Amino acid sequence: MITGEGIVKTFKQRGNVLGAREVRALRGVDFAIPKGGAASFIGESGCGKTTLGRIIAGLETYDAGELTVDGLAMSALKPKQRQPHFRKIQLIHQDPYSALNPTRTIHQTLNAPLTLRAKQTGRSKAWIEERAAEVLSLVGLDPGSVLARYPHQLSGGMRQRVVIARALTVDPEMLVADEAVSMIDVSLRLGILALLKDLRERLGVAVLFITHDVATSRYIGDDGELYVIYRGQVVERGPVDTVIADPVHPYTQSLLSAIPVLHGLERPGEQPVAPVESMEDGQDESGCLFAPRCPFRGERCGERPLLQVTEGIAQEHACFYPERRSVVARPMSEV
Amino acid sequence: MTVIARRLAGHLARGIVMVLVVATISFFIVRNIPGDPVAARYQKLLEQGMSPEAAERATAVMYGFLPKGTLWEQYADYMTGLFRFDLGVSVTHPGSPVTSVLGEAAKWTVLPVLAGTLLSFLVGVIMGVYAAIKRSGKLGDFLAISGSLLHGVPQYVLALLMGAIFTTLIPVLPQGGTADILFEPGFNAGYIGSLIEHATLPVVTYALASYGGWILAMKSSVVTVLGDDFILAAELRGMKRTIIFRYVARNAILPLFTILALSLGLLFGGAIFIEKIFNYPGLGFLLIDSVVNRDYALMGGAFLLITAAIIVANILADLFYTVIDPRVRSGEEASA
Amino acid sequence: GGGTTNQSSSGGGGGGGGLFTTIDVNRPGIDASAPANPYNPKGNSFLGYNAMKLAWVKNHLTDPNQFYPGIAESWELAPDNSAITIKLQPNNKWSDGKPVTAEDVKLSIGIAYTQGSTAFALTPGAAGAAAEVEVVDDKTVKVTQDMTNPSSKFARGVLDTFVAPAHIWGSVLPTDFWDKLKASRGEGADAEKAREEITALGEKIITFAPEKDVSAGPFILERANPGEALLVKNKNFYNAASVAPDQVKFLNYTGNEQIWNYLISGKLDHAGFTAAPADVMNRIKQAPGTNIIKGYSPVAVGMAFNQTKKPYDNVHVRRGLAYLIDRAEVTKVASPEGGTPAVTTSGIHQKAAQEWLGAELNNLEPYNADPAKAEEEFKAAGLQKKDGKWALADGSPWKVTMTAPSGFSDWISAQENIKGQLVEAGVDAEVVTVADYPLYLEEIAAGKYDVGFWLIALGPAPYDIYQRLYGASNGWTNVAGKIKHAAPGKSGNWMGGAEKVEVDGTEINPGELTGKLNSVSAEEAKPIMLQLAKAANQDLPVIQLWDYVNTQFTNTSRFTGFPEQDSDLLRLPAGVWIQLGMVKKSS
Amino acid sequence: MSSAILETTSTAATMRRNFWRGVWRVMKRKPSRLVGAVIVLGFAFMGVFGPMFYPDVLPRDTSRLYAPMSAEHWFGTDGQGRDVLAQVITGSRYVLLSALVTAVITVVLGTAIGLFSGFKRGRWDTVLMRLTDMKLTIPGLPLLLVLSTVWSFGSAIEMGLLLGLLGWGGVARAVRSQTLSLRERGFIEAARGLGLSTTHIVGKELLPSMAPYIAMNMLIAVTGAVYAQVGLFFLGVLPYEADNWGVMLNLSVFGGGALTTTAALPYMLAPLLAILLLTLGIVLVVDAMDEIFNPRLREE
Amino acid sequence: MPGQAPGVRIDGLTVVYKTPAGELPAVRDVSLRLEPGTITGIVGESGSGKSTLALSLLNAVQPPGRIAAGSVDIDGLGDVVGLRGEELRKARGRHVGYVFQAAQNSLNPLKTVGKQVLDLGRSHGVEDLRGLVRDAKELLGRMGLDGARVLDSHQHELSGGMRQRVGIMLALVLNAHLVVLDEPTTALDMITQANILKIVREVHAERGLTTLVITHDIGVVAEVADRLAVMYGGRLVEQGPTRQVLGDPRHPYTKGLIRAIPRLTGDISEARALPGRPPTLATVPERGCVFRDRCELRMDVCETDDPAATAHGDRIVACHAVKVREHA
Ligand SMILES: Nc1ncnc2c1ncn2[C@@H]1O[C@H](COP(=O)(O)OP(=O)(O)OP(=O)(O)O)[C@@H](O)[C@H]1O
Ligand SMILES: Nc1ncnc2c1ncn2[C@@H]1O[C@H](COP(=O)(O)OP(=O)(O)OP(=O)(O)O)[C@@H](O)[C@H]1O
Ligand SMILES: [Mg+2]
Ligand SMILES: [Mg+2]
Repeated sequence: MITGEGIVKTFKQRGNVLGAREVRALRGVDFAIPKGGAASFIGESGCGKTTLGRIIAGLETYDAGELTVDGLAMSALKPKQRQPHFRKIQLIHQDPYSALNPTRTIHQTLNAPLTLRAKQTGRSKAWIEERAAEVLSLVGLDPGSVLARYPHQLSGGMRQRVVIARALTVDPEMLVADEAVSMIDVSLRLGILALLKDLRERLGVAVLFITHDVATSRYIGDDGELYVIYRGQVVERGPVDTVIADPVHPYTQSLLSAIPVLHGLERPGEQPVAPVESMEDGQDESGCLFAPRCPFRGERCGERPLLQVTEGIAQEHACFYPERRSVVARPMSEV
Repeated sequence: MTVIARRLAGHLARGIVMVLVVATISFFIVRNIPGDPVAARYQKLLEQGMSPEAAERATAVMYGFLPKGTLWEQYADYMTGLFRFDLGVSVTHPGSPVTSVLGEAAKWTVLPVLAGTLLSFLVGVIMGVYAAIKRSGKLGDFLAISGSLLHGVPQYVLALLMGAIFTTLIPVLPQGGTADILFEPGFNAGYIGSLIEHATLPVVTYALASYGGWILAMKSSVVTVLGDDFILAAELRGMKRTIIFRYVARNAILPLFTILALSLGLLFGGAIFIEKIFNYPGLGFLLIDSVVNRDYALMGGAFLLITAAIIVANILADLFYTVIDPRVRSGEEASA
Repeated sequence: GGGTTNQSSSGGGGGGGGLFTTIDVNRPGIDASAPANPYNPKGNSFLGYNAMKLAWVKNHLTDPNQFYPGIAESWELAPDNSAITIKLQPNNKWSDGKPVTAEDVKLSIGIAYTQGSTAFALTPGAAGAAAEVEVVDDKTVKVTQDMTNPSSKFARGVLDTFVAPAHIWGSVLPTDFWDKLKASRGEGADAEKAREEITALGEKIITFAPEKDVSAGPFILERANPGEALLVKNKNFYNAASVAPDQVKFLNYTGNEQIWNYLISGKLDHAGFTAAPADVMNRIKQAPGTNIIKGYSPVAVGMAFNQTKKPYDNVHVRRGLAYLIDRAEVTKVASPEGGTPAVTTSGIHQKAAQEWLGAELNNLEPYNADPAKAEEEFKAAGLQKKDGKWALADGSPWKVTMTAPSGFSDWISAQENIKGQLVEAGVDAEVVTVADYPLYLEEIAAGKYDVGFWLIALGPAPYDIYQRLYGASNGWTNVAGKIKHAAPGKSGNWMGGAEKVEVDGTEINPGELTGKLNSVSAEEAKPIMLQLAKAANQDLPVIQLWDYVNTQFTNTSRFTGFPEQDSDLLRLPAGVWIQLGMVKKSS
Repeated sequence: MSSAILETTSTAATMRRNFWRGVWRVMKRKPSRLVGAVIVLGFAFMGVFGPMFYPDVLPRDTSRLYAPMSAEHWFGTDGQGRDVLAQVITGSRYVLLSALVTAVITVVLGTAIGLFSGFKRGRWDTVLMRLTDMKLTIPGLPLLLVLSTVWSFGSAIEMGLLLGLLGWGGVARAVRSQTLSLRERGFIEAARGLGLSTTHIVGKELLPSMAPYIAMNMLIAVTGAVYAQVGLFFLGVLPYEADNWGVMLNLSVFGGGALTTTAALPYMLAPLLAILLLTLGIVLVVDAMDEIFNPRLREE
Repeated sequence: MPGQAPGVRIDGLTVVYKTPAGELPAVRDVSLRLEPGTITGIVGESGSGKSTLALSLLNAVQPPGRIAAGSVDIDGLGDVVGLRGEELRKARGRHVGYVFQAAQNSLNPLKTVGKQVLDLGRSHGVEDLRGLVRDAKELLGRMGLDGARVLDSHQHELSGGMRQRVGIMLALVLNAHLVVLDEPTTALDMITQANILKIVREVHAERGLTTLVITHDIGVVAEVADRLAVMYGGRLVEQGPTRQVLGDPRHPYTKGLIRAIPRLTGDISEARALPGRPPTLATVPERGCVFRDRCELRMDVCETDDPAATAHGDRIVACHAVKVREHA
């Protein structure tokens, strides 16, 4: 079980004597991912998804709030003590090519963490070789043909599988997949998504899926939760299918409306929401962060809404005027 | 413009610290030099046939020009002097403050090196564009390899070769000196002609030595820009060749201007070998001379001046960049 | 003063021009901003041109007291050397029209005290110091010597003095200067303080910058740049009528190769002594009008031993080495034009040695290269030869480590050549250099080197000749006429020779004998010189390698009347030749 | 599982063979690069074995000082009547050895500092980079000139040491920026996430990726060091060293009049040519390395 | 003067790149028709030759590539493949507007957008530069931007979506009626993408353009294109009206591709990835069908013969299996 409470992260861009620029990447994010569970973070570019993922994987520090791994508050621990906990949370990078060292073969890449593990648990060399082949098989690769290769000799999909295999060498409890399929050819994406889902089912690994493509978030399991993030804040949260089918936050609705409709296979939603175009600079920091772009802006929007549960709505949301709108396209066959 | 002001403030603070550090380092290095300038002078006088006692007494006077007091007192004096642009008194040029000796020599370094730098910059940039455009051909290869070679070869090799050619084999150019004394200094054809005649070898050699660097830098810069998407985009929009060339040139030359500004920092110390080989009385020459003569004050001063010039050039280069590049100007940090 | 220049006369072409081009070899690097001040080492004051001395010292083989007139027209030396009376040129004027007077001379002598000259020394008891300076009349000055520690070079010390115009320089000395000088004569704290004050004035004088050049010499400084200096004729000079050139151009030089180039291109009318390799010399000789004058130069170079170090403490080792080294070859390689191989190693320049020693010179062992004798000597020293290599008596390896200051290319060449010769003879050798001359001097004096090169035979004064062998560097110091000896390794005694040496069966103290040379007459000096020559030749504190030859270059295309070979004018600047009226325009 | 290992090694061997074949192809494409490699190897051979062909003290022939070029003396003789070519060859060891020392120190120090700085970031980075900036700002040659007066250069190693201590700035800066950019590459982060040791990350992940780059820097450092020391010897600010290229230049110009007459010209030209040739060789080899190690071109 | 909405006929186009392994075709024997006034979409995975094809429309394939065979006939221009020098340059921008794949970086970083518009005008001999700027401002305003401000801005002062709109403006400002958009929305986020697509559609209609949109995202094509062409390994494997192709794909690759799209609604268990991996220049088979390695309908003939593109009504499909089925 991994939970976060009010996680805040502000980047100070290195300035000079007279001042630094601040980027508020996360403004108090709460989340909870149960053992073997699944969650997706979606949102526009720059909303803080990667930052959150990296914090969860222990690769980035946070400024306020608390991250709890299996009941242990991480901020209370020394960096050295934190490490074994964070090792259970493995990050899968967006770019599978840069995630693999081009000068090392897959064999070498897998061996390094396995050797470490073998040393810790007192296992033999043979185990290392065995295990390397095993994790490769787990991700659907043929160890015989892959082990001796260099990353550039593999396709994008294979590379991403290797990356996942490498994460599996440490028996993680959770995989944080940051846009894990966005750089993979369309025809192969589903393969990776299916693999993640399969790993969940077979190994009980929790998956945190970070994406800007809402559709992919469905593929890690129907028990998954969806977190919609806007400018460092969670604006809507609920079971994946609920949020997709009945979004209540205007931002979620805009996001879903923007997804292209496969004319010929689907018909568009009836009430699409288009956000009011606004300049990106000079962003307003007071009140509801989405208000300047919100077509349904009301009087209360001068205040900052908190994530809340309101009556008649299944999911949590951060909007003073929540309303279900049918925005997503439906398959032709459904009607 | 606040960006510039902010940068300037930071730079100045750092620059001053740097100058002080260098001054301190050079002070302590120089004071630890073994060997005694007075003894050296004494033996020189002997060689010139002066009797030993006379030589001894003649050199005794020079003690007056040596710094006095403990090392720390000397240091304090030196550093406070620094703030008044007082670098002490030279032993080999008694009676002239170091600053004026440096000033005289700087004159003869700055102009030729400036001329040489600009000349090589001009030619190098043009050839660099050629080398980039013809990079897959024989001409490009030749330009690139010759550029690397000229860039790679140390200055003194070029200077010696130039010297061998133009003073030994075909002795057409004067070797050493600044101008024929018979010409009244001033703005007259004779004097300026003589100045140019004397400066030709150093300037051309310096230009040749730095030309390689420019051609390489420009070539790689142009190649980079040519690969940039906006150039292809301009082409696809049907922009005229001349306009595209201007796009390439402006974008490619931008980083070179910074290097140019930086290399101007070498104005003062950039031509040590050339000055030595062509006996041109500039700062580099003065530095060697002061080293050989154990002239503490002069050596320290020359070294400090050379370093300070580089620091100033660094600052100017950065500010310059801030001014000419709209990306930096608007406060967006250029990714280094 | 000074007129406008004739710009068309640049370059130096054309016959019989009014421009005399020369180079001041003693002073590389013209400092364009330096004052026209003869006391300033970088000053734009050129000896014999716009800087004048009372008289000009002749380049005599043995007599230090022979002069050509300068500011002084004539002089009279008391028979006992106790006083000199100087008569100034009667018609001499400064370039600004003021006459040159005895007061100018007195002021100049005052300045000389601050600068530490031989005759005008502040140190009590210094040899050959003046006791009194007296202005006899407007054109006459009398200087008496302090006879407690007299020197045969007294006259030289007095006459070899710059003369500066009192109306320009008067301010550099305080009004009570002469009282202070008197006060400085005694012993005690007051005297010491006075001496310090006077020495401190030296600094002020060196930095003094007259607004314009006022000279009593044949020329005045017109202008200077870092490459050249221009002087124009001084119409007020006493012998102006005989001064041929209208202008003098001084070329700067910073490396000898520049002088060579100028000479090859026939640019220079005169250049002082410059060593040049053979091929360069040939090219210079081929330049039209080139004329090379050679003459006596009272310096020799010796390979000096640190006798505190083994095995150089053994005279047989030193002799063995002397027999091994072919000095002719060394000279040929190192200084083919600037030196002649030393015939003996007497410590005296070959030319002067003939005068001092006469026929006795031929009786000195010449140490001609002779490996057999060398072997004998080494054996006598107890050295062993193993596998063709000489080792020390205890069997440990022996390597002759010769040190030279870097930049002294002739010394290094010589050492390289000696190294080659020694290695061939089975003596291991190496050449080590130190960064520069000051360091070399400091370290050799500290006794850090086994073997190094050392300038000797600084004539013509007999005392100066041997002072380099049996002086401070070998333990003897002369304070107020008293000779003291310090033990090897102490007080700068790095040579570490024996205090007494046996010559012809009698033991002598070479240091004391050297000290005596200071005050005795030439005739009295001769037997002492012989004794010392024998001592030096037998005991070999140094192996004299070559005697320097003064090689001057002139070019007769534009001017004639230069000194002959071996002339006693050779070591004087060409400015003196000009002012004496020797140099004429060629037709 | 041993079969897997076997297969791995054999494939690795193939990879290596492919690499060498790639090298050969790059070399062959421009024959000048082969020339470069031959030159560099030639110099290495000269430095190692050259002096063995000559006696410790070269024979001199005082009847032939500054002899012109001839079949017997390809580059004539010097002022001592010694063969100039022999001096260039025997002198190469000092020059190349100290250059190698310099290059090693430069690269090792530069890499270590750059790696540390780029890897640790934070305060250490700031401090080290300020230091590096400072080092880079202080002009090298003038500093060397001033230092030459305090430092006595006993041996080639010592010379190389000083030059190395002065030269690491550029490499440190470059390695740091490489490290920073590699750090951004996911595989370093992944290694940290897997709990791999810093030693592993630096030694096995970072360094190999930078190895070609470092090797190129090393070659360039070699030339830089050769220039610096030959230059200092040429200026005569360093103690004389028999059979040294810089000393040869110094003696030919200031003693032999190479810039005045033609007699000593071959004496000066020989070391100059040696430097030119070495530069050419290294330029060509670096050009080839650039292509061999360029990841874009490495992907076949 | 460019005519209204030109038609384009690409015939037998082959484009090769010179590689260490020789000249390899990135586009092979492609024939395609762009009907006047329509939006045609080309989809294909990375490396399938989409950009190369698009560049061929301007005869602008960059070295080491070259058009090896075929023709590109544009109404009012003729065969572009034969155009050279000034003629070609004038055609670019004036007749054919091109919106660059990386429109993010398609602007000169040192010049303001306005200045670049002027440069464009000068390049094409526009006399009324003032009018041109006015047009530019109008176009930008049409796309929801503050024209004056944008013209006065440097590239780095604009957001991704704004840059892309500036790219479209530059393609249209000279009144080109054939517009090629190469990956117009890659690297933009969802909402911006929707916005750009809307603009493309509207501007297309308003100005009467012939438009070619190239993308790897079927959704984008589905959103804007009238006709759809699918590229694989340098070949056009299927083309036809968008709805028809999406609703009833014929070519096994098209089928697989559509099945592999993660969908927002509906049964997720139907979705499946294609096995194998897309070919690269080096791995594209020299002979035979390019898709056969991943094809479940592979037959022997696929190994040896390149399937010809055959028309099936409105649809053109290049597959042996489809032909067999049709005949059957
Ligand atoms: N190391 C950093 N230094 C400064 N700012 C940063 C840093 N990392 C991220 N940011 C800023 O924090 C914000 C959130 O970034 P983050 O990468 O988490 O977004 P994201 O949602 O992952 O976006 P994308 O979809 O583009 O990947 C952005 O504005 C980004 O510029
Ligand atoms: N300059 C080049 N040299 C060699 N091969 C090239 C070059 N440019 C493209 N190619 C190759 O040609 C093929 C087609 O490239 P192209 O850019 O047209 O593909 P694309 O479909 O646009 O891909 P993407 O979706 O990545 O933009 C690719 O296999 C690519 O590797
Ligand atoms: Mg991200
Ligand atoms: Mg493309």
